[in-house]
Amino acid sequence: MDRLNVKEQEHLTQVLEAKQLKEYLNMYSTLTQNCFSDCVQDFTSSKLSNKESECIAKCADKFLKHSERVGQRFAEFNAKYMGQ
Amino acid sequence: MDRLNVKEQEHLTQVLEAKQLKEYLNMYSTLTQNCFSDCVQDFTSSKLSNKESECIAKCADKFLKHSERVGQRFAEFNAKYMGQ
Amino acid sequence: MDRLNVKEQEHLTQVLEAKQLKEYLNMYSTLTQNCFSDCVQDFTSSKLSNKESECIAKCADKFLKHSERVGQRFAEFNAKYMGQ
Amino acid sequence: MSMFGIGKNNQTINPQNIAMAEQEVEMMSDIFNRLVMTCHKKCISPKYYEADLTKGESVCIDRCVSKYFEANQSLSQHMQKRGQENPTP
Amino acid sequence: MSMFGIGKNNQTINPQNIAMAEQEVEMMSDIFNRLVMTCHKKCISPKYYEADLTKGESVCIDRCVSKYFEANQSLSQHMQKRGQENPTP
Amino acid sequence: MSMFGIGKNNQTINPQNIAMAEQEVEMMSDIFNRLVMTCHKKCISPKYYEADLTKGESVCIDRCVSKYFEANQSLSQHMQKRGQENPTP
Repeated sequence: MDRLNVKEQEHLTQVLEAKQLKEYLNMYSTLTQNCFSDCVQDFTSSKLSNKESECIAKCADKFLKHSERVGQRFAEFNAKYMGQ
Repeated sequence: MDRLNVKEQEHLTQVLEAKQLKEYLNMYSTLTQNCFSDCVQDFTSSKLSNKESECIAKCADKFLKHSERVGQRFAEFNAKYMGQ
Repeated sequence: MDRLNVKEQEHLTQVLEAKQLKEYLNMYSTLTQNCFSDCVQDFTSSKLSNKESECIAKCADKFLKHSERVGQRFAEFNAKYMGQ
Repeated sequence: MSMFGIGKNNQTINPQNIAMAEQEVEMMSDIFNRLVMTCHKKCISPKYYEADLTKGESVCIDRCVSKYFEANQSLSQHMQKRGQENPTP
Repeated sequence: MSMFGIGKNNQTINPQNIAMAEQEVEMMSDIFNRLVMTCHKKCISPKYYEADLTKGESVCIDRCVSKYFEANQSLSQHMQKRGQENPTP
Repeated sequence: MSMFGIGKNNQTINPQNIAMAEQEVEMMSDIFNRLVMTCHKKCISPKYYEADLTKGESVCIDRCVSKYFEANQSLSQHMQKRGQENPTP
């Protein structure tokens, strides 16, 4: 990406910002789907129980922390393997 | 989407029609893959048995009815949550 | 696709070449993810064991051979069903 | 900008408006597809004895969609709160 | 339209033709990818004792693809019939 | 090409450069998403007793990412060797 000129980098930045929003929305959808699947097993009611709500909130927090930690390691390994 | 002018709405309609076709094709592919996975376990023959064919047809019908029902509820809840 | 004129076919060829690269990269990512998931169960070390490495290599080879064989049959059946 | 341009101006296509509207649709259809798959796994038995939804399956679908919306809503609030506490750099 | 334009005209790119051809390719490659994943799950044991396909796996793949095409074909007819009985609004 | 054009020329957008950079980003984000899902399945217990990562989960994540990179690296070499032995037609 170093091969790009200033104009190209500006354009790319715009493209990447749109992509980042898309990635965020996708991550949010994945998180909702996975936490719902893991936490909600009972369909005798149409409201979430307290236990289910708590589980979903913890699941989401954990997912985000997991994702951040993977991101940190990813960046480190990427730097290391690029440098080879 | 109310913020769009007439020209923009026309253009969007075209875009959405293309998207709708794509969604239909995707739904059809998903349905085929899922019903095949659920209904076909035996590979001693290269032709579907009657039982497998029936299972696939019922699975597809049920999937479509499921999808329609989810769609109805989705529209209702969407209207409700938007109005909040 | 026979309905396309020469210019359109040239343009399509370019589009398809880009798509082919994307498909290859996607296949490679899927293969890595699946073979890792099937072969690596132990996280007491941060290095792959010999057994894990071998499993991954065999898994990848098998996946590619599987994919080639499916491709051959796919082409045959496609020709057959198109001709109907 | 122009005396006569107001109406006309109103009729030009702003690509950003289209892109935003497209993204909205894209997101809705993504959520819908995930909802269909998730509630299918939760509610539909993979036996397929009949082509119609059973009474039990129908009720399960309604509740599944209801709970999914509630989960989505509460997660959306949860994430906003989280975003305010730890603003991303 | 023009006496000399016929050949030339034939050589301009109609974006809709390209889009349709692209969609055709897109669909084929989607079906192919699903076929690869589905038959892999059905036929390939996740033990990976050897890099080659076993005889049993090879036969299973052939039959799996054959049955998948048959399922696809019959579902396509089934959906068309359904579509004619209940035309979408 | 032009005496004064060098700097300017350097400032036009070459769509191919953008497309290549986009593809690079696309690929990285695809790998990252797969890594997140794969290591989540390997390391995070679906019980969710607490919102924080446990010590065991954190260590597992680090090792999972490390092994995934190693697998990716070795497969990339493996595929290149394979590609040289059986050049695609």
